Amino acid sequence: MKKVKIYITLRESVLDPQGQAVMDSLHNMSYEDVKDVRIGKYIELEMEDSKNLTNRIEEMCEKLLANTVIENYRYEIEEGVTQ
Amino acid sequence: MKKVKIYITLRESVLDPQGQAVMDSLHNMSYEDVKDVRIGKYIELEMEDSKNLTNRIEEMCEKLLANTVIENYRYEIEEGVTQ
Amino acid sequence: MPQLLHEPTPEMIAEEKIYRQMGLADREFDAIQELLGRKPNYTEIGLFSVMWSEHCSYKTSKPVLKKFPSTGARVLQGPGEGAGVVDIGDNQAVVFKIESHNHPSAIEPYQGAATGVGGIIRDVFSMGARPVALLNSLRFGDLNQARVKYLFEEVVAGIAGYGNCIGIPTVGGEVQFDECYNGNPLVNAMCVGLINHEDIKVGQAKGIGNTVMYVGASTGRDGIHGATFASEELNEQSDEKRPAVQVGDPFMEKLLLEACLELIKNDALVGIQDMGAAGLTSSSSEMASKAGVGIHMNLDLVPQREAGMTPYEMMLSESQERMLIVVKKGREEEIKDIFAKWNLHAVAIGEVIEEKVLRLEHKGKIAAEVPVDALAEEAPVYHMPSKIPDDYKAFQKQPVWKPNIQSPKDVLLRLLRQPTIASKEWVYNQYDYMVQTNTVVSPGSDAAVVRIRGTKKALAMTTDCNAKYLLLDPEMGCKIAVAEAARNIVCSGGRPLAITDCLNFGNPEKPEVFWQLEKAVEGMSEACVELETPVISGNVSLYNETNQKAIDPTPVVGMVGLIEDIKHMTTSRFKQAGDAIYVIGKADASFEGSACQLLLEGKASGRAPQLDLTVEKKRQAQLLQAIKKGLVQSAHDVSDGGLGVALAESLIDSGQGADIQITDDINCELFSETQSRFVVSVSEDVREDFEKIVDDAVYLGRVTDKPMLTISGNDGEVLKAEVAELEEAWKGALPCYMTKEG
Amino acid sequence: MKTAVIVFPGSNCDTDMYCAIKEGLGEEVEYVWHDDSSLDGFDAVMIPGGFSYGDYLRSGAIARFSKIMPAVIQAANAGKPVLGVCNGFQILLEAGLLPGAMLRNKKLKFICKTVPLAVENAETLFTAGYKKGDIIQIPIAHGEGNYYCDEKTLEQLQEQNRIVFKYHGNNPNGSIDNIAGIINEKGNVLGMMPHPERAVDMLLGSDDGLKLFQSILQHWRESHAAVTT
Ligand SMILES: Nc1ncnc2c1ncn2[C@@H]1O[C@H](COP(=O)(O)OP(=O)(O)O)[C@@H](O)[C@H]1O
Ligand SMILES: [Mg+2]
Repeated sequence: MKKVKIYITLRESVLDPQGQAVMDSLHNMSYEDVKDVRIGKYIELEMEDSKNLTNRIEEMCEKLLANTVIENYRYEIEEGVTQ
Repeated sequence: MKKVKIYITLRESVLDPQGQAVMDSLHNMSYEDVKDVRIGKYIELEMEDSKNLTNRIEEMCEKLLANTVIENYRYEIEEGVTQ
Repeated sequence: MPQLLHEPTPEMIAEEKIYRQMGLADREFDAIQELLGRKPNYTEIGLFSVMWSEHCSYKTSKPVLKKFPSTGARVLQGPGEGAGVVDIGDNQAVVFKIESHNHPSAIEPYQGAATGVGGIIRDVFSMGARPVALLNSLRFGDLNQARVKYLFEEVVAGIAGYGNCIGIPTVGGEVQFDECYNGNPLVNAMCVGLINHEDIKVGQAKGIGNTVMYVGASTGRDGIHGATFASEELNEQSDEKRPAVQVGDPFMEKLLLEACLELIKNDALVGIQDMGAAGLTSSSSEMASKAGVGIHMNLDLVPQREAGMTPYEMMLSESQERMLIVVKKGREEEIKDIFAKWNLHAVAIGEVIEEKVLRLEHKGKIAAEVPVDALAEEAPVYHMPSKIPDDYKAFQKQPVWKPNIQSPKDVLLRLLRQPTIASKEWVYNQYDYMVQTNTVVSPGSDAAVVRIRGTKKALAMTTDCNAKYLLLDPEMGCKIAVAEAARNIVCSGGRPLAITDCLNFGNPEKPEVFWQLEKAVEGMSEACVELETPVISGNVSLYNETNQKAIDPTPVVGMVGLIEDIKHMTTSRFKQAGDAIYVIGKADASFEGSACQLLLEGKASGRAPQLDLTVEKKRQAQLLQAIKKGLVQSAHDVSDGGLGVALAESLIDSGQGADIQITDDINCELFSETQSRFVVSVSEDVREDFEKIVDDAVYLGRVTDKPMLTISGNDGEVLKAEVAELEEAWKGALPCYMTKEG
Repeated sequence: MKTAVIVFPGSNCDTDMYCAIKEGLGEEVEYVWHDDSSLDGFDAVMIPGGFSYGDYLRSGAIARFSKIMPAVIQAANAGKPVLGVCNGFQILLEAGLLPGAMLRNKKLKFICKTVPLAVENAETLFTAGYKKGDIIQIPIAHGEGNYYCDEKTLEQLQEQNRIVFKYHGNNPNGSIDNIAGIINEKGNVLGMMPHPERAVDMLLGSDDGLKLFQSILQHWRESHAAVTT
């Protein structure tokens, strides 16, 4: 078993209204030292190991998990719990 | 400047409807080797460095960024771009 | 003119024909040189490229659009402003417009649809009106395809995401499916607003010396070249243009909406226009051109989201949720205070000047200087060649087609399962159609009805278009689209007031496509004159093609009607056992382009159903009269699928059944799409009164308390179905497609 | 009775709530801006639905830090009726005035439709006008209405009879124990996902929500009479 950690972030030039609203709120709460906020997704998969694991992960990201029109993704593979 | 990476995940005991739906779709797309999917948030902050940085980060997480009734958080601090 | 680092020089632009990449033709570039008396720099050519795109200039459709009847006793504002305005009495007016967001939705369906909704809302509140309802008209390809499902799912989510958040109810619309939209979905959004006469605002930059202010979200590099992009065909390279995707922020727009509605009460406001397609460029040059003045702007003052933006980028950005306003000099602080209350910035970025130019200052230098009329008024106009398509000639000669139907029940059930006919609950249950608590007829009847608080009045609204009829005969098909919209309004108890239209067509450079456009507009104009519903606003979306193949011509009609007294409001469901059921108008064999033909033959062919506008008008007037006299329990127009489908729709959710006798040709009566027909139920005691008013009413049978539809012909029973069975077919279809993986 | 309707940036059912009280109930009502810090002089507080602060991050998460919230908490502590509907319920959860949290709807889609609710507790100041077991028709309109709490909290809610409304028949969002609305221990803070303010006029399809507002008024009259006599 593998644990796959996937990070999905908005492309740099794409507006992040959510991050903006959170930053405004943090400023109001007097965390003015926060200069930028970007909010993305963090996905954890439990997967069976296989030879073409990285291929499969990338495929899943491209097809379903990330919206590559506006998002980027990266991932890490770790040993998972054996079941 | 520091770059703070915050990972917010649903607590183990909390059902994750979104993760469930994504897993169902993956299975339908014949990624049956995926055994579990959990979806969380990934937040990146640009912050000014300060002595009590970790305190401030934990405060922000507890108060606003995570809802500890249902979510856990962890974070990493990296060197950010100096402006 | 100075030139920025890395940008091509005016000479390079001319020699290397760089303007071509921006969608300008050689002769257009020559015309620009002539207008300026010199070679344009990069920023300037950018301004022209967006302003002279089809999307902003209507350069090929303008000559055709002139034919529309756009005036009338009630019309307070016709086409040309953010939205049209129609008087509804008591010093109130209704404001509405429809707009397409087809191309952005094909690339990024969620954001494309969301920003389409955001844009049309701004058009309405920039007139000073409070938006009270949203509608939409959607077309997708074959729902068996995974990509089509994805587009459908995401477009609906995008519309919901924006409309629900901003708190304007999405009360109606239509969704149809056909292979011709496989690679090119249509996403048309309509917004309806209410206004008091004295609050009507226009986009004009009057008063030399007045201040130009920028309000709303800051500017990023979003959607640069969105307007030219919307004027090109989709092809493999469209993916390359991905950075052009704009992201909507409905929360920001909600703040902007409330702030602007406060702003319009302030007499310091001179003009207001939303920054839609071609953003800062079109808003500034159009406001100046309309007022016969110029505008000087200092681009350093434009709020920017990203570092190092060039004048070119700022002027062409299509960042959402922004407005340009002109205010009286010296009153800027008041304006800033209004926006500050809503956590928004209002920034003075320029002034109105006498010289009729758009002058842009950047980092102490003049980055561009262009006559405003050259950008707005003097854009080229093309009279495209038109040619009758061979298909059309063949269709006209085709003999009448009649289906051979063994089991009417089987055909009816299959029709009810067609995604185009099936219940759209799956769609509209994702829309908050109740917020503002004025929606008195929710989605699912003919037209939606929104009451006007504090009065007895209500507004009925609908969007309609059956593109298959237009494929067979664009002129007839477009008349039918207007007539059908009007039928929906009348069935709800309203009098049609006016329409807005969205002309979705293929590439107009193809003479056959241009012919479709011309004929459709002729048909629409004729119907609008006859039914007294002027065209008060609209939008054109051309180049809807994938891999050279055009969509069926799809001129969507958005219509608003006035219900003078809410007690006249009528819905399509049968109400009470014992009521008499009538159909207004007899059927003939009009199966060409019908749902029945599509189902049984797989495609439409032949002569489109014929529409007699005089008959149409008479029947609508009589039905409305009967409704207003309180003689009608339910009314529903006969459209897609014919009388059989209309009966089923009147039964489902009514808790009733119906016993129907048909003495004419059963298949014709049940499945033909003969025009100008209605299914009406009337309580027993007023039948005589009803028949006296409605000439062409044919008695069909009765509403019963057993939830069963039985239809008999001269030789006995021909169809018997439990209402539950009809409901299962009709309501189950879309959820079934959407849970099954493609 | 004088009622406050709190308006956050992004609230969009504020007007509906206002009209329900003004026209439906015929009582005095005022909007209170999120930036204000006092609710003095108000007898009841309504937190309406909508998308406060865009509902970014989590529904209600940002609104909970508005300037007005300490005053809302104060009013709650003082025993004044506080009603949070939809987004208002989410804000009450985030503010800790009610236990638990909201997850996205089980099917992940926004749902708007009128649903049947069962009145589980008709002895609160909000529900005295109903009878236990009444089935009422009230609209829902939300994307994150899947109420969640841990086992212990659920047991507590059940034991203390604090589940006020449950979805009857189909559970539209997957909420635990079919919960549609809960009340605090003291019985003066009610949070519910369905919108009673959208059901105050038969013209809108149902007036089953009116009794909720009437109950609040009735309670106010009684307690007021008790004080003055
Ligand atoms: N995209 C949509 N959004 C909201 N409501 C819709 C949508 N599509 C269809 N509806 C609603 O479903 C009902 C039936 O639509 P339709 O079949 O197009 O009606 P008709 O044939 O009478 O014009 C109408 O009330 C319509 O408003
Ligand atoms: Mg209809």
